[in-house]
Amino acid sequence: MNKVGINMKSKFLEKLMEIVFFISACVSIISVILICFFIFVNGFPAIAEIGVFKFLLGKDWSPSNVPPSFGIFPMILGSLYVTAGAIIIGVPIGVLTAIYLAKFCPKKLYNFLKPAVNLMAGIPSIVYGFFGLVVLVPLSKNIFGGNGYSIITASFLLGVMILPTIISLSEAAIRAVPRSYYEGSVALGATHEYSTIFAVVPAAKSGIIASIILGIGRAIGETIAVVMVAGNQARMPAGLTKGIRTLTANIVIEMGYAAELHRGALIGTGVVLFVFILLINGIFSVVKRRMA
Amino acid sequence: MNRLSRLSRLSRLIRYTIKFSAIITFGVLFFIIVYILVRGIPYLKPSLFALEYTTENVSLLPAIITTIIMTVLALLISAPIGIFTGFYLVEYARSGNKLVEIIRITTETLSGIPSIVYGLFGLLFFVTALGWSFSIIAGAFTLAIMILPLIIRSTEEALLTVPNLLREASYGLGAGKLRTIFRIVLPSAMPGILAGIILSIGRIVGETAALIYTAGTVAKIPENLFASGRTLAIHMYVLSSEGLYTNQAYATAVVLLIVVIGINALSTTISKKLTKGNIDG
Amino acid sequence: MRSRFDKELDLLNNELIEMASLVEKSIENVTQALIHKDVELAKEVIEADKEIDNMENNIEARCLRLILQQHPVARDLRLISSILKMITDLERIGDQAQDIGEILLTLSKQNFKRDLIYLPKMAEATIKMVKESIDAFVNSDIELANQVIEYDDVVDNLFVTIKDELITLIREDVDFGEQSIDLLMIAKYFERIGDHAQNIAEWVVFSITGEHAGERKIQD
Amino acid sequence: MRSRFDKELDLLNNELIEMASLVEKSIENVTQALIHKDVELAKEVIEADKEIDNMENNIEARCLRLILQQHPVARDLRLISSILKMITDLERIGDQAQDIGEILLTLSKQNFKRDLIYLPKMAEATIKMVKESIDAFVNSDIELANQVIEYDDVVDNLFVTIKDELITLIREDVDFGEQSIDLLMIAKYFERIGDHAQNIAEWVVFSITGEHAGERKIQD
Amino acid sequence: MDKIKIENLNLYYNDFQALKNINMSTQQNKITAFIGPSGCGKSTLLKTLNRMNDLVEGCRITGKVLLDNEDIYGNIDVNMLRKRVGMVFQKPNPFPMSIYDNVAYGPRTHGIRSKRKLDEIVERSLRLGAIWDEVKDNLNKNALQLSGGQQQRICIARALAVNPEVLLMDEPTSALDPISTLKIEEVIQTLKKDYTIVIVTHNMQQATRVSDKTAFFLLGELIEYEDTEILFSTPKDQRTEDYITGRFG
Amino acid sequence: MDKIKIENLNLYYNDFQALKNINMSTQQNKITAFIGPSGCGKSTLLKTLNRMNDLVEGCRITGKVLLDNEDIYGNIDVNMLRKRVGMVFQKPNPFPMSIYDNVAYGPRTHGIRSKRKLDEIVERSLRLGAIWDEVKDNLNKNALQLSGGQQQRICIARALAVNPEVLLMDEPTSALDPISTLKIEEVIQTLKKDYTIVIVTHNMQQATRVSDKTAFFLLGELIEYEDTEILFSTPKDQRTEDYITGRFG
Ligand SMILES: Nc1ncnc2c1ncn2[C@@H]1O[C@H](COP(=O)(O)OP(=O)(O)OP(=O)(O)O)[C@@H](O)[C@H]1O
Ligand SMILES: Nc1ncnc2c1ncn2[C@@H]1O[C@H](COP(=O)(O)OP(=O)(O)OP(=O)(O)O)[C@@H](O)[C@H]1O
Ligand SMILES: [Mg+2]
Ligand SMILES: [Mg+2]
Ligand SMILES: O=P([O-])([O-])[O-]
Repeated sequence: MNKVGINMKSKFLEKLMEIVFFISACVSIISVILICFFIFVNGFPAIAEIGVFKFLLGKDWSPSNVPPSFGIFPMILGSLYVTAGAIIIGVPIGVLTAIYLAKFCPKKLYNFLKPAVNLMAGIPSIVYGFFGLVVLVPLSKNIFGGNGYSIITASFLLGVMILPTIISLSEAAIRAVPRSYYEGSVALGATHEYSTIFAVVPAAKSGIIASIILGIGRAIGETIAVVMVAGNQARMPAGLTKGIRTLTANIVIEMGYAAELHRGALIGTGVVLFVFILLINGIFSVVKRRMA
Repeated sequence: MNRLSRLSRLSRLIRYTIKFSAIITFGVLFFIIVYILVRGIPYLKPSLFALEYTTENVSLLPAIITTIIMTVLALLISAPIGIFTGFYLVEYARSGNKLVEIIRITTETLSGIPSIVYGLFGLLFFVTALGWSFSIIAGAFTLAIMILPLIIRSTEEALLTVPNLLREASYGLGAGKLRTIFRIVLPSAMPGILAGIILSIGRIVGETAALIYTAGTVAKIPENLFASGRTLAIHMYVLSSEGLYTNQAYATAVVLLIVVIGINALSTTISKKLTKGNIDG
Repeated sequence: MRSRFDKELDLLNNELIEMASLVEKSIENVTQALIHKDVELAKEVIEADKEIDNMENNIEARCLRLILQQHPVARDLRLISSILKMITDLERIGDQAQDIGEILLTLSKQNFKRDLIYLPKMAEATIKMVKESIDAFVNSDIELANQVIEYDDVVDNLFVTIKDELITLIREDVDFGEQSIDLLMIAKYFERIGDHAQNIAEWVVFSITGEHAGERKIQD
Repeated sequence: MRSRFDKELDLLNNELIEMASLVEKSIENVTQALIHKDVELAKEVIEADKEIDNMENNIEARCLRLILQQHPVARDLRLISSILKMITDLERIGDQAQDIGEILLTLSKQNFKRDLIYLPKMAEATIKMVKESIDAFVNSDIELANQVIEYDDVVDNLFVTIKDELITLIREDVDFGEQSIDLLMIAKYFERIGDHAQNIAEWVVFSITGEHAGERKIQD
Repeated sequence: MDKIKIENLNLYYNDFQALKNINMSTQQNKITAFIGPSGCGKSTLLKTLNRMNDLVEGCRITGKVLLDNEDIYGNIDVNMLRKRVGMVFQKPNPFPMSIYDNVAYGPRTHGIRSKRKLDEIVERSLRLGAIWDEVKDNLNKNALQLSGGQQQRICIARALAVNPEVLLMDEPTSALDPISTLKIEEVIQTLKKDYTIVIVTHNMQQATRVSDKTAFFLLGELIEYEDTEILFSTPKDQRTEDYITGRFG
Repeated sequence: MDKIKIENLNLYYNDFQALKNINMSTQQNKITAFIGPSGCGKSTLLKTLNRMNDLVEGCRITGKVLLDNEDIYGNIDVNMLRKRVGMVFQKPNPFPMSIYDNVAYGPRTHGIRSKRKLDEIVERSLRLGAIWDEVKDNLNKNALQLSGGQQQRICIARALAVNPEVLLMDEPTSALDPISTLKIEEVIQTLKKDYTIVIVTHNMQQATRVSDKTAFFLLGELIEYEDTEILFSTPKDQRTEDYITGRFG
């Protein structure tokens, strides 16, 4: 009798909680729908009004001109340049550092360096940006000339900022490689270095690539730090030592005071950024599927 | 003889390259930290911690309090939803299920969206559409959505590391799903989930772009949830972009760094403490 | 599992001992029957052989099952394989007791012409051998086993003595011919029982040391 | 590993067949020696027994090693355990051939008083049994094995005939007593060889079917 | 009466038929062993006996499995079924909690709360699992700190604590060293008098040592089901013979 | 002459002495088996033979290990040593690359670049590993897609490709099913004529099947070292007897 009672009650609870869990699971779907909806609904009319080609490929961004001109091509290029620079600087160093941490680092030192990497990941971008502003900008001015706010400065800063992402994920991927690969190689008479590079790292390939892609995503999406060091001139890139404006910077700088079509154009910039990120995510999930 | 030296020459080259990279990475990191500490610590004056913000003292305290409120609020919204979603994905959904696919895609999408886009969305939805104007609550909801994928992901991963053997054992004893989840799976997954939550805190504390146009930049302790307020990160952004308070910005950077270091330390101790005893699984 | 195996080994041991004691009993009985010309006892011995054969089959099956199930090695394997062999010898001893019993049935129909002096002695000697070989097995007593192996010569010599005795007797009395053939048969059977006892003793040695005690006794 | 095991089993088989053919040879020889009163041949048989004993030891060791190493089951285990038993029988046949040889040595010193008619017949019959039991093993021929088992009755009957014959002869001639005892012994040996051949045939049946062909022959 | 009776059982994983028309039955207090090459469906069949295959996606069944003459795929409470038909897994899988809590988990699930009663059950189960003496002074120790063999005995005790009638074991010793294996086999032997046991093993020696009856499977079919001794000494099917003598494949 | 000779070998993991004064030697073209209960030091001793224990932190050695009369702990090139003394591990561990690249990995490491030569080595090694026929049409297939038993034979082939003199195997079949196990044992048998082989196994039956000599270890000590047949039929030490008959522990 009692048993049956327990069963009935627990059956009801089971069902109820399943529903609760299900509703929770739907929240993220709803969120994405809302985000898409609001960004696109507010962005598309403006893009349509400006004209898709004019908007995407237009080389002139002068919202306060009469008539205003809303071409974001310079910003698209800006984002791409800065990201490419960050990859060139960050990826080799990041991956090699990950290898160092996973396979070369003495244990005592590791206990110190690993938290350091975590710290690096945790440092807010505003702090990086501030550091760039007070250290890198003057430094770049001295070395490369110009006013210091430049593609190089931004690339370098972003390169540093994506290091922890690449290092942590790559290191995890390398560590996840079964020790047996390494032992198998060493047992064949290969050296530690040879075994690491030719047996262990290839086995972690997909994890490392995934880390790089994530790093790229982070670089494209980074806002505050770039704003503080890139100069933010809304013009076609004029050289590595010259300033530039990225898509993210465009939004954050002008959103505060923009209205009407200008505001729509900024949201449209967000749409473009959003699409970029979707593309990168798509690539990421393809890589991840390969990995499995 | 020759072969041997080829192998060892190659090995040496590899070793040097790797060490060189590591030196660069950690050199830069330590330079940043040391530089900021050296420049910032001298300006950590008591006046920075005054209850009231004025343009004279540029007090941090209101920002700190706002940050704490913001963190708690965002977590209160996000953590249960995220953890429950994890439960649903791992314990209930069958792998062929379309819904699961969709949820996976959406969480991945959410986690890739740049914070400035969250900021835009918050501005359009919470601030404008819902009419909450620049407010703590608008900021918190924006952040909650932003950290949701992090919590879902870490919950999911933590649940997945709980060996199926344990679930089977529980079902095999005639236990139902709920009991299995709460008595067997959750305790084992707790460290992973907590680690995810702590990471989220880190993100909230450091976030700028998503908050500028949702929570606003008012430098007072907010009176209620619908009042505007600035977190530490925004505070620093404002200080540094105004260009007048560089020294105070250094000091704020120190505080932020200390908070981040504290959070990191906390997360490692917690996960260590919780993993002790159930090493294997 | 070991404990189950040990239990099974114990059972096996016990069964072997039981079979051995049946066999002992049989040759004792047949000896008594011989001395006292006791037909009933002889019949009993003949009956008992069935039981002994049964036991052989059981023990053999048990040995094979243990080999199948337990994969014995070292001492265990030696023990089981020794037992597998010993039961053949025991069974043969049983057979021979039965054979003697059957001869006694015909003999007793006639009148015994004479009592042989040496035959009972020989019977006693073989009984001693069988008993001691079994004792050696039960107590894992290598020394005793070796004594049994030695002692077989005594029995062999007794057989030669009896044979000579009989030939003399035939010469003295032709009618004794038929009986003497039967008596010689009996002596021969005892001699063979001695051989089998010796074999058992040798298996005992093997099961303990893993080595065959010299070449096994091979002639009848 | 199976292929190694199969190789070992082949070796074992071959050794058994070799041993069996040695034993066959011995009883054939001893029969010839009996018929032709050939002392040399008798001596050869006595010699050959050593070889047979050796082979028995080897085969036994190989069987135990296979049990130890390969944990045979099913047919493999039956085969190995049958061989383990069959070699005992083969060895006994060898012994008995040797024993007959030894009697022939003494007999030939005297003059044979008479030629027995039935003894060579009996010898032939037992040779046939041994041969066929081995053939049955080689060809896994259950039918042949069963024939051998049947055929043992023929040999047993022959023994009774010979015994009666001898008793009559003793009555006719006292001096024949000693010789007749020896001849009876020889007949007895052949009868036992027949028994052992029957046993072999039964092991053949067991190794193929896993079942004992009725109760094994238990009386001598 | 048959404790378990399997009638015309077919099992599909999506399109793949993993079990083909299985018919067999097990008696009370007997140990049945399932043997066969990897992938022949041993584990699958075992899991059908307490419906653990319900947890497997895409798994579909036709035919009947009767426990005490009642179809377990009929209208019954699965949790109650699993209480009656306990299971021990290949890899020892104690919960990450104390030894006591591990064993008490099942009874608590089924509503037993009284401390005294739980104590009693825990002790009885641990004794049956032949692990009581080794852990009685350390019942609060985390079960994961025990050795593999001890863990597996804890798992057996845990399964016994809910007082099942049937005990299913899927290669319960394959993750253990030989000595622990012997210990477990011994436990299985002693459990026989109270339980009906079905054990999957890829170790034929183990099957010969512990089981009363043995079922040999090949590609989802039940090839031969016999007394263990008979199956291993005189198998009827050539495929069985080939497999047990290692001639297979 | 002894191929490997171990003299007064002691091995410590930090303070724990894992091997105690080991003395033994192995001849060319013989298969030596190490048996003993878990933790007795079998794997440890095996690893000392090609200095894989160098990879273990806190591991310290006294005594000598002579390979062809040369002390491998003396002044020698460890990589060359490991080329001469190959190793096959418990769990098959092919690299995540093609079958061809797996086998060619070792030769490439040691500087062989010629495609023709590599082809030759790969084929010869795969043949020796008794896996050539199964993979010859699929040399570009990822080795991880093979079954466990095939993977293990690939690993054996990989070890053979650098042309070692000695082959060490640490429980090479413990992760495999019985049929794959038999195949590997067969390979080991055929390799015997060209290599000196040392194999660790917790499976005593395997030791009796494949090895010429067997060494029994207990708590880091070498208790008995004998011809396999003798050790398993008439062991001299009571502890050996207890272990092999399962009376241990
Ligand atoms: N969840 C599943 N989905 C699809 N096929 C499965 C699933 N589980 C098992 N199978 C397939 O069913 C067959 C039987 O599997 P099962 O696990 O019962 O084999 P087994 O006899 O227990 O083998 P092993 O000895 O390797 O444990 C195999 O061919 C397997 O590939
Ligand atoms: N890296 C290590 N550090 C400390 N102790 C170790 C280490 N490796 C092994 N040991 C200890 O050394 C002893 C021997 O270990 P080893 O691995 O050689 O045992 P084994 O005989 O191979 O056992 P198994 O059959 O379980 O593989 C064990 O007591 C083990 O705990
Ligand atoms: Mg299975
Ligand atoms: Mg080991
Ligand atoms: O009893 P046997 O026939 O072997 O002397």
